[in-house]
Amino acid sequence: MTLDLEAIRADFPILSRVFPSGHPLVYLDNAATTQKPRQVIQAMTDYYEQHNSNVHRAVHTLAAEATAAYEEARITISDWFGLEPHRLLYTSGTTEAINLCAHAWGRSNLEKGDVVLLTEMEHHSDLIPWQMLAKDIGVELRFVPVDPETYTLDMDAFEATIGEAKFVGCVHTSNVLGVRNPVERIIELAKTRGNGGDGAVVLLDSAQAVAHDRLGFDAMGVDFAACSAHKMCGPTGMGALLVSEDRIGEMTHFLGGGDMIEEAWLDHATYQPPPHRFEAGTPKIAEAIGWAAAIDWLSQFDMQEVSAHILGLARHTAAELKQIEGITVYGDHEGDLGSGAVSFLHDTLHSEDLAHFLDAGGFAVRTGHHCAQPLMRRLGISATNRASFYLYNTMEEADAFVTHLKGVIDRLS
Amino acid sequence: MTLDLEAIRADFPILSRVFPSGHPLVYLDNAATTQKPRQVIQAMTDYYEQHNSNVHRAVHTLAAEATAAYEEARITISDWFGLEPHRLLYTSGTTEAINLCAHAWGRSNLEKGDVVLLTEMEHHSDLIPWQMLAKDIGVELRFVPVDPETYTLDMDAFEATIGEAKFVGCVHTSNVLGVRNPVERIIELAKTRGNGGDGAVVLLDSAQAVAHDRLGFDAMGVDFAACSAHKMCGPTGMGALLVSEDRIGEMTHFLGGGDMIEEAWLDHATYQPPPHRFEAGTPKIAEAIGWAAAIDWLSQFDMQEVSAHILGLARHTAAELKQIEGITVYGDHEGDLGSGAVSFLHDTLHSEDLAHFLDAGGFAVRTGHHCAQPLMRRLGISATNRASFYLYNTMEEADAFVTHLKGVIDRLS
Amino acid sequence: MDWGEGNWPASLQEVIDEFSDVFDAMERYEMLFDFASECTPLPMEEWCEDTRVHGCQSEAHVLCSLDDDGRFQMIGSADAQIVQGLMAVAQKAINGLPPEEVSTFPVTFTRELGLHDSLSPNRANGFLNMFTRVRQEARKLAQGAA
Amino acid sequence: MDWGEGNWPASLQEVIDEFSDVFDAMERYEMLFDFASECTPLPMEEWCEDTRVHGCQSEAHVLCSLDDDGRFQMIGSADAQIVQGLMAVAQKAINGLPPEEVSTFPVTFTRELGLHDSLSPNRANGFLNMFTRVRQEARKLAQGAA
Ligand SMILES: Cc1ncc(COP(=O)(O)O)c(C=O)c1O
Ligand SMILES: Cc1ncc(COP(=O)(O)O)c(C=O)c1O
Repeated sequence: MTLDLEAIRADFPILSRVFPSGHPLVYLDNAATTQKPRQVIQAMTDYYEQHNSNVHRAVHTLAAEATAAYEEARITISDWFGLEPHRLLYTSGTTEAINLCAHAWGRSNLEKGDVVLLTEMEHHSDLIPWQMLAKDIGVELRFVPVDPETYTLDMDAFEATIGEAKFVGCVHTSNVLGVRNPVERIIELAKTRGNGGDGAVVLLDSAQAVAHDRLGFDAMGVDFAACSAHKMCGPTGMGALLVSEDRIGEMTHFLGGGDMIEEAWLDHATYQPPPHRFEAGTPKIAEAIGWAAAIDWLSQFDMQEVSAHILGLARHTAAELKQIEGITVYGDHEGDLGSGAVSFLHDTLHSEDLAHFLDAGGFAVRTGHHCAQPLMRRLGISATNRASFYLYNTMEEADAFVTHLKGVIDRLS
Repeated sequence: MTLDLEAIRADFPILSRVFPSGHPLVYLDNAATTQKPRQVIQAMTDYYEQHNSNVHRAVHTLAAEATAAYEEARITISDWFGLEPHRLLYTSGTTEAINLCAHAWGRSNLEKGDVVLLTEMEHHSDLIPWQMLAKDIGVELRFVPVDPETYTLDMDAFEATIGEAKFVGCVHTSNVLGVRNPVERIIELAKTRGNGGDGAVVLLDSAQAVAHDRLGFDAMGVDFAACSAHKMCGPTGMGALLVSEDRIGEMTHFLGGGDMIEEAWLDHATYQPPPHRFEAGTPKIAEAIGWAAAIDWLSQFDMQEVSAHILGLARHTAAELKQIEGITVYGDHEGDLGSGAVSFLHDTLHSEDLAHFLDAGGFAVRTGHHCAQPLMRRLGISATNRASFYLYNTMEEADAFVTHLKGVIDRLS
Repeated sequence: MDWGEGNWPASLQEVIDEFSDVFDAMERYEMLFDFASECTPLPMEEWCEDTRVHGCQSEAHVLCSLDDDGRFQMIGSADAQIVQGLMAVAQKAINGLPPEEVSTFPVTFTRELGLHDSLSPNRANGFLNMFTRVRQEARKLAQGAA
Repeated sequence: MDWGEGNWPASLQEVIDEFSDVFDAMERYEMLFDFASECTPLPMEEWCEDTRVHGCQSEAHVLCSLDDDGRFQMIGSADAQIVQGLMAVAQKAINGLPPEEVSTFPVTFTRELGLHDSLSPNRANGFLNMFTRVRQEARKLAQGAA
């Protein structure tokens, strides 16, 4: 069975958009955010039109409906990722999820001098929270280098340092290079040799991973994973921190307020058990429902097939781009593992100008440092153009993109 | 001009809902969350169907459209509340806004021994973040008592303590009692006599206030105000911290990650100026657009008229309830200031049972401690039933509610 | 025994029959209120953290034990009448059964009272939490007894 | 002078006329690229934090001053050609004007180049930030000169 792209595309209203220039939208900015199928939009509309109410402590019908939908969404999402619902903590996205980890776990389980091992490939969202923690409590940050020739993590350096690390934060799949890191090996090394053999705690920044991978969270043996709904057909303002059985009990608290409280007095309070302890305030109700609808929609597909399709488009595009004189492709797209992101640069045409001319042809690509400036520096550049594919993209789009790009370069460089 | 309730109600799809029992929905749980007009739902749908893209660093058309819509939303919302856009910091709601204040301002501007003056009327969301701050940095919490006879803040106690307070956190309008506190006087006393005459910093928990009041933030001379979109016809997962010109420069940072970064190195980073410094990660794009649509929708009305309508319903209902034997109404609804919330209890019928029978008639009221347990304790109770009105509620609904309530009590008590 | 629809303990079936004679939802609730007073209560002096059911809107307490014949016994009290009424019905349903049977007793019996529309298990959260707790205690008692 | 549509400085009008002869959007951009090379550049040695335009995707630097006659002069460089091309056009538009006039010069002149569809001020964020910065500096220079 192969993906029925026509049927898939028909589910996405935005994909039929045609610009005033007459060019149809070719959306190749999926690593930034994916589009939403009508089923997701409709689920949120239905909620607002029929069931909207604040949740929990529900006595009236609407509140009961909203609570049921909200908590059932948690079950749908946690089933998808392979963990128990109470260990899926809703956040506004990957960034807040990593901050939640740093605050609710990091602050109470790490101390001055503890080594936090990150990589040079991290998105700022998996860097700045740890810089803040370093400043606040004195943990020491170390970094696994990226080899600028192979575009991969220097696993020798990882092995050399892991023994001293108490915590490892690593991007599962790079948003710039499209590479999927050897996360199984990273987890294994961390667990067997980390922290002097006692095992290091591992967080995977899975923002890009969830677009093409169900994770299998508990089976991986990882401690934390952070992700965003908007990168997998879900709404904005939504995401989660996934937490292992071992770690959930070690987490204290983060934001304080309504809904996370069991009982409050003026001078102290007791908190709810997880997940609600970590979800202060009126929750993101419509967003949770929308995310679950996205997962319901994705559930009709075999994710390996989806992943193969996305990777096929990226690999084809990368190969074509390498044929174009003056173009450098960043990242190795030959292997079997990776995502739909293809970063490239032209040697004379500025990335911003190039993006502009691609846009004039209807092609939406992202341009900039992709919130990964340390990686950019390691690669000796300050930005890339990045085309990133998703399950609704077609080979025709990939080819049209390459053709248009060639035309722009011929004309302007 | 009076409000055209028929036209208003026609904008809210959920208000035509009829339950299987044959009873139409009478939604009286507006203090928990308000319903959304179709214009708000449509604005978010349009965004997802036509313009969805990640924002900022926008080169392609969709990204530019999304960025423009997102930042224009900030202008719409900040105009409504009367402050400059860069001082309106998006959060997921009131709760996160108060936590943002406690982290980004509190932690760097308060120190051990500083007095933080709160009130017994606070929602947990304006209590727990300060309890956490007290635990973490040793500020001292004090509380303005509530007079259980008049249901108002003991302003003598406020005056007696304000001189020692460096920070005041106060609920603008109580979600339990419906009372609007004398915030002008509180601000004036804090500014002239707070902190030994140097002036105390004031935060208003405006979650309930925004339903019936535009605030006029800069004109009030207050330092911080926190609010949620979902309490004023906007979407879930959205809110803001409003910050004065004086305080914005004193705020450090809170969550770290993408979008709040100017430039990042492995070991340090520089941050964007406000507002983006305080908004890490992919923003709540659809939510911002939905909130702005809610404000556009509200803009067609004279808010004083709206407020008078809501208060009229509450006052009428409170008066009727007081006539019913066995019913106690909490809060004074005779004055000119207040919101649509009417809390009450029957002396023998348990609040949960009562709510259940109200629900059986289609009447949605909230039941419980309303996340204000210290206030409950002061009132000597553990919960109330709360009917809360909004601009789409009618006098007929209020009367039907009272009639049904009487019937339930006659039958069951 | 495999309890469930069509096969309920006689004492529960009696209650179900009583409810099935009544067509008006409101009247059924009145009946439930009446049942509340038939509940074998847990005296207030014995309320403590251990007996408290968490996740109830209302205050609810239960105490589970085995009688001399090793049969399950639950007593309890709640300040909300609906919960206490359901507790009374639950007593008729499960008290006197072997604890293993209680540990898997279907919560769906509440549906048979015809309160379903307005009282799905999801709605009557308090009762659901109470009954889940009772089943857990039955499991423990069954293991202790085995 | 009240600059705006229908009333542009002669040197700018010349550029506008040149653009208006071309119908193909792509060709207009090629023209803009050509203009980029006509920009009076700010030598790289003089790039510093003070000259840097923030909020540009690309690296962009400008230096504003008054000539001996008190007329405004802006020189600048950007690594993106589109921004540098627009800078060149901006030089034709504002260099030589009294600084007060520059401080209120309408940014809408870019529309007249017929790039509007794909280059609204909102889109060409980099240029907008650059031009806003230039107007601010012109205001300061005007005040200093007054
Ligand atoms: C007075 C008051 N403060 C704070 C909150 C918390 O708002 P949210 O749950 O939207 O964060 C609420 C609403 O529940 C409220 O009524
Ligand atoms: C690898 C990676 N990490 C973290 C993030 C941050 O995700 P969000 O912006 O949704 O919080 C992103 C996406 O921008 C990403 O690609």
